[in-house]
Order: sequence, then structure tokens, then C-alpha cells
Amino acid sequence: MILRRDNIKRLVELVTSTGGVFVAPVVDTRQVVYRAIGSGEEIELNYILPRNSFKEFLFPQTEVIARFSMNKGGVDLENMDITPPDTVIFGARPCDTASLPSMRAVFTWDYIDEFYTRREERITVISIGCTQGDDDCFCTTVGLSPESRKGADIYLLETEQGDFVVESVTDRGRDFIQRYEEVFEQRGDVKTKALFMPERIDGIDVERIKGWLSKKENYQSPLWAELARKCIGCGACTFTCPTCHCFDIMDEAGLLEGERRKNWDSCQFDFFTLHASGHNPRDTQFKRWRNRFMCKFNFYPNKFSSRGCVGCGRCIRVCPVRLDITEVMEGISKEQ
Amino acid sequence: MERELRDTARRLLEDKTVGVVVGYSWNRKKTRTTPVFVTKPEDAERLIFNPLCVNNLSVYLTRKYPDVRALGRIGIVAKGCDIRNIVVLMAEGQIQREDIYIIGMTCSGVVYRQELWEGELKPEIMPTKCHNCDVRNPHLADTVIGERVSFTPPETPQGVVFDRIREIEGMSPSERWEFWMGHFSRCIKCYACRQVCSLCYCERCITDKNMPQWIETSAHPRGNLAWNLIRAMHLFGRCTFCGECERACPVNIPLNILNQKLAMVAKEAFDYSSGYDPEVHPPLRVFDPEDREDFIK
Amino acid sequence: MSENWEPRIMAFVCNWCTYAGADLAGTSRMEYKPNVRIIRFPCTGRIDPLFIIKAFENGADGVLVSGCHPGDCHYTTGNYHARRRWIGFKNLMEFVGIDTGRLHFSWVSASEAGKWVDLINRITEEVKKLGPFLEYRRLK
Amino acid sequence: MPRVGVFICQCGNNIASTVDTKKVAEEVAGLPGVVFTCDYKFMCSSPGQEMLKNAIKEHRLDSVVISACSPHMHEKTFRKASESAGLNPYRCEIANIREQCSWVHHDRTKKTGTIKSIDLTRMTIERVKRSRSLTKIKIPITKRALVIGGGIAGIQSALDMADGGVEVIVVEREPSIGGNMARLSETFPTMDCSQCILTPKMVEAELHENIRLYTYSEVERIDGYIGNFTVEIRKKARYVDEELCTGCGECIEKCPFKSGSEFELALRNRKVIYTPFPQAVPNIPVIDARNCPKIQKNKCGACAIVCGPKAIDFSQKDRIVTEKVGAIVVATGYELMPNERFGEYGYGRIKDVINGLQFERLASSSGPTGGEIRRPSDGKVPKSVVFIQCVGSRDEKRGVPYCSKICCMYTAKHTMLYKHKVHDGQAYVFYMDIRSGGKRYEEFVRRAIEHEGSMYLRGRVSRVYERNGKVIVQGADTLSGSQVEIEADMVVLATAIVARSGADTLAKKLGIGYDRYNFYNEYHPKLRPVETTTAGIYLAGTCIGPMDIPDSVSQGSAAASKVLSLFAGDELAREPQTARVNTMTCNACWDCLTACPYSAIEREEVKDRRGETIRWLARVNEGVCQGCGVCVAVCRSKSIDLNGYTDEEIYAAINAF
Repeated sequence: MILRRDNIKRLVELVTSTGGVFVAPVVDTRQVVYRAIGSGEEIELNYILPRNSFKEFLFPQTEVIARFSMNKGGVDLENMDITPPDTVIFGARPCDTASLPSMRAVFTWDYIDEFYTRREERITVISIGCTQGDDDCFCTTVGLSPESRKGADIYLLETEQGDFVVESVTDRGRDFIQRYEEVFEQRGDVKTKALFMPERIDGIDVERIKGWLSKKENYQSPLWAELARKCIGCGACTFTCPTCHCFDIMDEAGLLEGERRKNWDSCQFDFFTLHASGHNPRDTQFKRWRNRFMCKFNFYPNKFSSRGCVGCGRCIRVCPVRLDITEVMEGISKEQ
Repeated sequence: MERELRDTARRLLEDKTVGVVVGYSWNRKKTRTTPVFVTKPEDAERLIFNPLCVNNLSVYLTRKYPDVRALGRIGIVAKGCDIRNIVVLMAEGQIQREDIYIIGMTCSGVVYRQELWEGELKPEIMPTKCHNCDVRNPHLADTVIGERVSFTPPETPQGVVFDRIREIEGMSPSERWEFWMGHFSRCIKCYACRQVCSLCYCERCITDKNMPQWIETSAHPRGNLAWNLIRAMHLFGRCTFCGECERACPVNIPLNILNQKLAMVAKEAFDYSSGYDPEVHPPLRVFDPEDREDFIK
Repeated sequence: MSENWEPRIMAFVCNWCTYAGADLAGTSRMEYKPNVRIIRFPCTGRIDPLFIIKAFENGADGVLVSGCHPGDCHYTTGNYHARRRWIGFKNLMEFVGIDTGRLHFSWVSASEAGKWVDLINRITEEVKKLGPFLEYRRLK
Repeated sequence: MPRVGVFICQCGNNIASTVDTKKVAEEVAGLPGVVFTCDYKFMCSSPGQEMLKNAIKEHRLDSVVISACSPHMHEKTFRKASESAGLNPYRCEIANIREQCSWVHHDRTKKTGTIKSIDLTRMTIERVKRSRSLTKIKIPITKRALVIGGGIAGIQSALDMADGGVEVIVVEREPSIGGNMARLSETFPTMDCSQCILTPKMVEAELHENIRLYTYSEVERIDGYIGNFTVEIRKKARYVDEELCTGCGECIEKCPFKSGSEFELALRNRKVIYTPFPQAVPNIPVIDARNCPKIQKNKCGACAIVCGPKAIDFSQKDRIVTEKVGAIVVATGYELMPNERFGEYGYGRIKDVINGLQFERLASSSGPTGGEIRRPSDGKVPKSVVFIQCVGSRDEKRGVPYCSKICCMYTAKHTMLYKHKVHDGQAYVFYMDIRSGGKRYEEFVRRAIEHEGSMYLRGRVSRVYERNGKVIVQGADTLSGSQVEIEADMVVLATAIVARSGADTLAKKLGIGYDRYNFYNEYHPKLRPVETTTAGIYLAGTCIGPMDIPDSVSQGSAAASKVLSLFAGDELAREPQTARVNTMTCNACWDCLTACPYSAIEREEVKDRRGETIRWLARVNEGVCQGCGVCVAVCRSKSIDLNGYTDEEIYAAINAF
């Protein structure tokens, strides 16, 4: 099958006219971002990787999970019933789509988080194999590549003409193609563009990292402070990371009524682990950074048999002090 | 210049003048610079200095980094603009002059963002602060490294930020509102602006205070507006326009415009510019009975 | 905006001058618009920009901050500090597009009941003309 | 859950005519935490207060709101009533629905008034829910007072306090107390001799069992706050042992060296070991070290030889004495503007141009001329004297813009003294206006003009110069519109009264305010004229501004009575509306410390077990804090809060808007 570039507009129309949400890369303030769009005109297909991951369409940065009102008798609680619309994520990158199994794992682990799962059940993810990349891409180092179909329902490959070869990966993908068959054409004789393959970083061995991290004594290794001392503790890496999923529950209330919100939180914030007593087990920044690294390369793989890092490189790009996670991976790989 | 820097750093570490030198080094691919903490004399070779050295390293001097302080007296590689922040930190009692050793770097400008670097420093890739810089030769340092730079900033400040300020001032209130709400609505409350700022040294930021929670932490437009207004207000009369907040912002909110607007107000209303004299009080903790009050009816 | 719409105005005033001035307007049985709700502070020096933002968040269509004239501060210099803060805050609010008609600063002494009455009437009119502060209330 | 009681007052018809109080009560009854509401005719009446008390007990209320008149009217009443019913008084708040609602909204349908009253009551309810129980701050008091300055105001203050049973320390920088008044010959308008009325008071002060004098001493440093000041006093080396000296005067007699007398304003010399004037208190000499050959060059030493009790001690050094006091009266007095700057009057250039205080010395029987008016240049009795008023006063350009207040009176007195002593002499006075407000003052001036033959000329003097041993005064007589030239033998300038040199330095040590002329600021110029904004520090006399003797004395007594009432209790109870610091989050940026109008914030060092400084914190001195809240607003991290107006209370009130 082929999706002609000109037909994408039509696809947007078809999806949105039936109440669906169409998410695609667009340009906003000198950046390419995933955003829900109204028309295919907005789509930008010349991009490496959007600034945000598309996790916000499954796990919004802030969402109301309950409303409450207070009266003499006490508190009335109203749970939010979410019925998300059908959502298409178009133009996702293979690294981003690979995060979906990891996210699902954490949101369905000991408790089914319906705010996540209900949305996830309604999404169709259409990824495009990368034909461009930059220095900070490192998917190949963590066992992924632009050819990865992991997490995608439909996988596209760009042709020399700028159209897309369509491959359905899942049943949901197949159903989607059937439902919108008018925009898809039978495949002719086309040549696809070469994919951008990030160079695998030689010095990094993910399995070895896991091994090192699993050793109890290494938790106190002086290496942590050395590698992560420059971290300034902002949440930019966690908020742009496709697999970071921590959230906080906050009440915002007026005099007699209010809402309970679920907001993104970041393990990099010093208040993340602050106890009411004033004690903070992660009292310095490198300890917080250690936690994030441990989470991605040790806790996650141990618990969910899926990795917490997909090699998208966003955390490297947005880091104000350029703390490069691959340099840390390299440093640890060198350790015995 | 780098040679001199490395030699100086090595000497300072060898004779134990400092316990650590905070400076810049290359990333692995030598495409970007990144902060480095040099504690061993032999590691002084890692230090570099070039127009990619955008970070304001004074952030590591604050109370938020006890582990950096634990390394001993801090030697800091600082451009004139970074030294302005050090001066504010001194004025606000956050550091004592004798606790730090300032390795002042003469500077001909840096890039606005490292991604823009193509091997040559051109005016169009420099931030507004560099075009108006009056501290290219460090104004407070224990040692100054580099050739003296002769540069006279223009009489009236020039550059994109000032153009934008004028443009926004020319807008109607509702246009200004639309402009800022458009930007603030993108805020993701990652607080990179706060964390990268050496003057945002509060151990507990006002936004982290609950009981009462003055600023809603949700990244919705109302919470974002409150946060951005108070952030700007808390830097009023203190911000040195180092530009780190805007550089760090992952969603490109033009914070420089906001900060510089308030810096202009401080200059015009109190004839005060921050970061030049540690003996002068920041304007909001003092007053002048003759302060203007044409707006008070 | 309906004809009957009445603006809601929050006033932050100091105890010693403006609050007493407003009291005097009462004792003198003057009359003014009922749209204002006063919160009393010891001094304008106590008033934080956070309060003004919170007032707008809670649906104020206009905010007034008022205290002692320069030199009259009960605490000698509190109002001078407040004035400096306002210079920055007012400029900031204007710069982000909050209409100047919604944020007012004033000195009203304990004897200026007439000034207080005129002030409230004028601000009420001005805010009424601007209409409800929907732009702020719509933020969610 | 809080238990709030709400009481809506009808105030007869004052509130009820435009507010439906019943409706207000019903409406707020629906709010969470409100367990009791009512409306009543007069809440402030005895039955009203009883109702409040009963409700507090019966419904176990933990806080109450009274919607009634302004808190400025009855907040105290209701808080007291609440307290007597066992409720913490600071958990009672007032919603002002009279002055700021029913009286200013005349809508007889009661619609607007009721709506607004509901709002105001609701906001107050939310606020009171977050209010905290507070207790009055008790500060122990050291019942000793310090008086700075031993002039007439200081002496009076010290005597009054001492008579009231308070120990008083008087610090005087000159070798004797007495101040400027000791220099005066006679005093207006009664013309009694200054020494005659002052000396007994000086002696009384010296002998009073409750007064300790530190003469030839200065205040070096002051720490602490009301009730608890620590004062360091520098006792300058006198070179005479105060314990041993008997005041016989033998040393003065034998001293072969002389120098200009400060007390006599250079009109006469004194010995190098000296008492400033014969009636000096204490009657203990001092050695003028700078001019003493023994001290400078180890030559002479005659005084030590003749001194019977061996009181002379050339090795004496300045000594710092520390005293603890609970209150301070500042009475540092005035000096005359150095009039060298008025070149056209020839002062400093022409010997026979002197100032008012110098004339006092000439007229004084203990003065350099034994009370005869003789001019300084050649000792001749001047036959015509020109007095020039407003030299420097009311002269914004070269002097000071204020009026020195006493010159009109003392110039009139001078003309009389002159006339009484030189019967054939003629006094001329150049004046701008005559200001003689005061009991029997106007009569006094009229006497000078009408009965004593002084010639008053309204106008300014343009030039004073010497010609043939005469002092020629050229000026304008604006009333006749003519230029006048007077051949005088002597000219007396009524130069402006200015603050003591160093007044600003002392003010900084004390932490009190001063104006641009270095006169000290009263807390309130009319209603609290002898208090400063720094609690526990009071003012008296001409350090506040020009004034005459009766005013200075009154102020001395007034300040004393303030101190005595402060000392009436063993502890000082202060309103607990003070700031407090959150020690967990304070950044020690010192914004609060710099901004505080009362210097109530201090630096506190936190040390670990090894004694090393871990951090610094701001600390509020509750004894000094006045509760303005400036510190709270400047604190970016909100690490400081104000009792009674906490952020939580304000947040709640705004939220209930």
C-alpha cells in the first residue's frame, strides 16, 4: 500500500470529521512538536524528532481526575469519567512508539490506570521510519533502530517521491487502513529512501550497565557524583522523555469546590522525595539523577522486561548543561 | 587563552588555592560544551574556553549545591556576564568573596544557542546581551585571562530583545495578552528556567510552597501565568539578563523579553543595574522617598 | 455583557490610613458603589503581588491597592517599599496585557473619606466599562 | 472541622436599615465549619456580649466572627469578651458591615447591603478558620534608664526618673553636666539667672542616690531592644582619679599652661588642667591632654606635685564601661551654626562680631568680663551694639529653612541686658519678623522695644566691615524704605540652631530616624512627640528641633514619665502581631533584614556539634518587631510570615471573595 503525501490532508479530514483527534508534527515557535491538528496543511514532515514525545496524548501533563465540593455535611466527590476520542498519532518516530509497551507496563502493573489505558485503547499509532537524524540519536545503542515497528500500528517508509509505503503492523493498524481505505493506494513500483541509522556507540554495553547497576555496592559509587554533579535538577529531560511517567496528585480548590489533578512530576525535583519530616533521602542532585538512570536501566528492565530508554536523545538535546546520558552509559560501561 | 586557563587552573589546584575549578569542557563529540568540575591538577587539561561556553556557571555557587561546596574553595571560570550574577549573589549574602576564586575570562561574545554554531562567531548568532555587553573585560576577578577586548556597547541598547520589547509595547493590551498567553500556554512547568538561574537559589521556591499554595503547580494556562509573573517579579531588580532561562526553556518561551523589560524598569525608575557592585543593595529591599509615583492616584 | 452586570473589585488596604479613611466615609454617611470588598492589612508593605494575582484568579474584575501617603506610614517606611514593588509589578502586568484600568494604586489617608468615595466610584465605572475580566477567568 | 460562631449585629437600625441581618446569618450558616449564627440588636451591649460568651461555651466555638462596626471601634471589646469565655482573643475577627457597608450603601431595599455583608462575613469566616491562637509577648524589663546628654532636658528627665525610683545613668560628653543652659546669663522672659536655677538641679543630679553620672564620656555602641539594651560607654581619659579627687582646685591654681576655653567659646583662656566653669558638676578637673606638656613631652607635672590626695594619673586611658538599661532618653541638645560661612557679617574676621552664646558669656557674672559688657577686641564698653537676627535661619540658600524659634526672644533679652549694664548704650536689632508666641513672651519683646529703647529695624544687613575701630553695619530698613548705616562698637549674630555635630552617627547607633538637618524624628510630631519609632528610645529637648528652656524641660519630664510607665510592670506585654521565620526554608539573603523599618531582624548563626557554622538564618526580635509585614512581602521564598496576618489567612480571605 501507498499513502500519497497529498492524501494525508484527506486523511486528516476523514479522521477529524468523525470526531477523531489527529496528532501530527507541526512547527510551533521554531520547533517541531506533536500536536492535535485541524487540517493537514499544518503538518510538517521535514523533521528529525518533535520536541515533545506524544505521551501527553495518553498521559496529559495535567488532567482532572476528580471534582469535589464541600458543604456542611462533608465533601461530595465526583470521579471523572473519561471517554477519550479516537486518536491518530501520525508521524511518530520508531523510538517514540517503542516507548508505548514500557508506558503500558507501568500503568497496568499493580493497578489499571484507566486514565491511561482508555486513551491507549483508542489510539492508532502511525510511525515513519527516520530518514534523518542527528548526533544525539542513539536508538541503535539501546537495541532499537529506525526500522523498529515496536509499539506502532502502522509503519511508513518514505519514498523517493515523498510518498509513503504503508505497512500494517497490528490488527488495529489493519482496521484503520480498511476504515480509511480511500486514502490508501495499491503499491506500485516505488523506491524508498535510505533510513538514517545512528552510529552505535561502541563503548556502551547496555547489559553490562544493568549488571553494574544491579550490584548493591555500586549504588554508593563515587562515579555518580562525578558523572552527574553538573545536573541542575530541572525536569526538562523527564518531561520530554517518552517513557518518564511520574505524576503528582494536586488539589486546586476555591472556597467550596475544587478539582483533583494529576500532574506530571519529575524525580529530578528536590521536592519529589522530600518527607513531611523535612528529611530528604535524595538530598543532592546527583542522587536524583542516579535515580533516573537506575529507573531506565535497572528498575524498569527488572520489573517489566522492557527498557526505560528508547534512545531518542531528547534528554541530551534539552539539557541546559548538556548532561549526556550516553556519556554516563559509556562511563559505567567502562566499570568492572 | 586556553593554555593560560589550564595553567592557571592547574596552579590553583596544585597550591590548594582552590579545591575545585568549575569550568567548561567538550562533550564526547566535541560539538558542544558542558560544565566540568576539575579537582585534580592533571585534569586541568580538560578545560576549554570558546564562544560555545554559554553556560552561566555561577549557578553552581549557590546553596543548592552543597556537594560542590564540599569540594573546597571554588575556582570559577566566568565571563563578565557571569560575574554579574556572582556580584548579585554576594550582595544577597549567598557567597562570601573570599570563598570563591574568580577566573575572569575576557570575552568577545558567545552563541545564543550551541546548535547555531557553525565554526565562526557571527553577530547574527550572538544573543542580545553580547551586543550590548559592557563587561567583556571582567569587572571583578581574582585573575583575568585573555587579551583585553575593546568594545563599546551602543548608547541605546540594540538587538532582537529590545526590538521585541518595543514591538510589544506598541501593541494593544489585548494583543499583548494574546502574545503572552500564547507563549505561557506552552509552559510545561519543568522549571528549567528556575534551575538554570543562579539567582533562583531559594531552597524552597514559592511555587513549591503549599499551605497556602499561591501558585498552582498544574501546567494549565492559569498556573503558568501565575508562575511566569512571579518568576519575573522575583527577579525584578536582580536579573542580570544572562539569558540562561530562555536558553534552557525547552519550549522557547521568550523569557529574555520579560526579564529585560523589568530590568529597564529598574534602570529607569531606580537608576539601578544589577551585578556591578556587591555593596549596593538590590532595589526592592531599599527605597528612596523620592521614588516616582505618577501611577499612584 | 449584560446591562446589569456589576464588576467585582478587590481592595487591599492598610489598616491605619485607607481603612480608616473608608471608615470615615461611613461615619460621614457618604455613599459609594457597593462593588468593592476590602481586605485589611497592617501596612501596604505587607501586600505581595501574589495577592493581586490570586484576586484575579478568584474572579476579581479589578483590584485596588491603597495605603498611607508617603511620609505618613504608621510604620514609617512600609509604603515606600510597597511603592517600589508596585512600580515593577504594574509595569509587568501592563506588559503582559492586563489593562491598566483593572489594577489601581492609591494613597488615601485617614481623613480622605471623600477621596475614597470618588476613587471607588471612579474605579467601579472604569472596570464596568472594561467588562468582566473574562480573559483571566477563561484561563484554565 | 473548625467550629465557627458568627454574630451579626443590627446596631439598632444603623446596620439593619440597609442590611437584612437575618438573611446574612442564614446565608453564612450554610458554610462548612459554621456551627452557630445569630443576629442581634446590639452586639456590643452587655446582653450582646453575654450572648457571645454563652455561645462560645455552649457550642464549644473555636473561633468567632462578629459582623458589626469597624474593628477600630470594638475589636478590643469583642476580643476581651471572647477571652473571658475561654477563647483565645486572636481567634475573634470583625467583619466591618457598618462603616464600610450599611452606612455607605443607602439602598433601602437592603439588597446591595445584604449581598456585600454576606461577602464580607464569608471572607472573615474563612480567614478566622485559619487564624491561630496567639499569646501576648512578654518581655522582661531592666528597670534602669540611660540619658544621653546632661543638659537641662537630660537633667530634668534623669531627676524625674530617679525620683520615681528608677536607676538612671547620665552620659555627658563634656567634663561637666549643664549643657548650653550653663552658659546663659539670664533667661527670658522672667530674667532669672540661669546658673541660679540650673545649679541646684545639677547638684541634685550629682547627689541623687539613683543617678550615676558619666561625664566626659560618650556612647560607643548600643545593642538590644526595649527593656533590654546593652550600652557601651567610652569614659575618656580624664587623667584625674575621680575617686581620689577632692575638687580642691589646687592643681588648677598651680598649672602654668593655658589654652582657649571651650565653655567660654574662646572669649577667655583656661588652664590646661581645668573644670569648664566654677559650678561644674562633678567638680573634678580634666587635663587637656593635647596641650599638656607632661603628657606630650613628659615635662612639668606641677599638678601632680601639688595634689594632696595624689589623684593625678598621667597614665590613664579611655575605658569602656558596659551598662544594661531598659530605656533610653536622648537629649543631646543643639549647637549654633558655625557662622564663618556668613562672610558678609564679618564673623571670625572682625573680633567684635560675636554670636548669641558669646554675648551670654559677656553678660554673665561668672563670664570672662565678670558680667560687664566689654567688647572682645580691646575690652572697651561698646556704646552701640547691633544685633542681627535670622543669621542662617530661614535662609534656604545658605543656611537652614527653618526658624530657630528662640532668637527673637533671646535677642530681646540681650538688648535689655545690654541696656541694664550700659545705660547710655544703644541697641539696634535687624529682624525679619518678630516671633514671640508663648506665655508673657510678646509682652517681653514689647518691653524691650518700648521701655528699654532698643531700636528695632525690619530688614536685612547687607554688609559688616571695620572702619576706624568701629564696626560698620549697612542694611535696609524696609519699613522706612531707606538704607541705614550704623557705626557700631560690637555686632551680635543670632545664628541658627543646628543639631549637635555627630547627631547622625548617634542616631545610627540607636537605630532612630533623623531628618535632613540631623534633628531626631518623633514617632508622631503631635501625638507622640517624645517617642521614637524604636520602642524604648525617647527624645527630649533640642535634639528634636529648636525649642526654649520650658519646652525642653517639659519634654524631659514627658520622656521620664514615658519611661516610668514603661517600667511600671515587671514585664512588657506586647501585641503578638509579629513576624516569624521558617527556619527550614530561610535563604539568609537578608532582604528582610535590610527592609525592616525597625531593625528587628537579626542574623542568627546555626552551628553543628563541632561548632562549625552550617548556615545562617534570619531571626525576628519580637521585642522590636512592630508587625508591619514588610519583611513578609520582600521574602521571595515566603520563609517569613506575620502573626495575625498570615499568608494562610489572607489566602483564605481572597479565596472566599
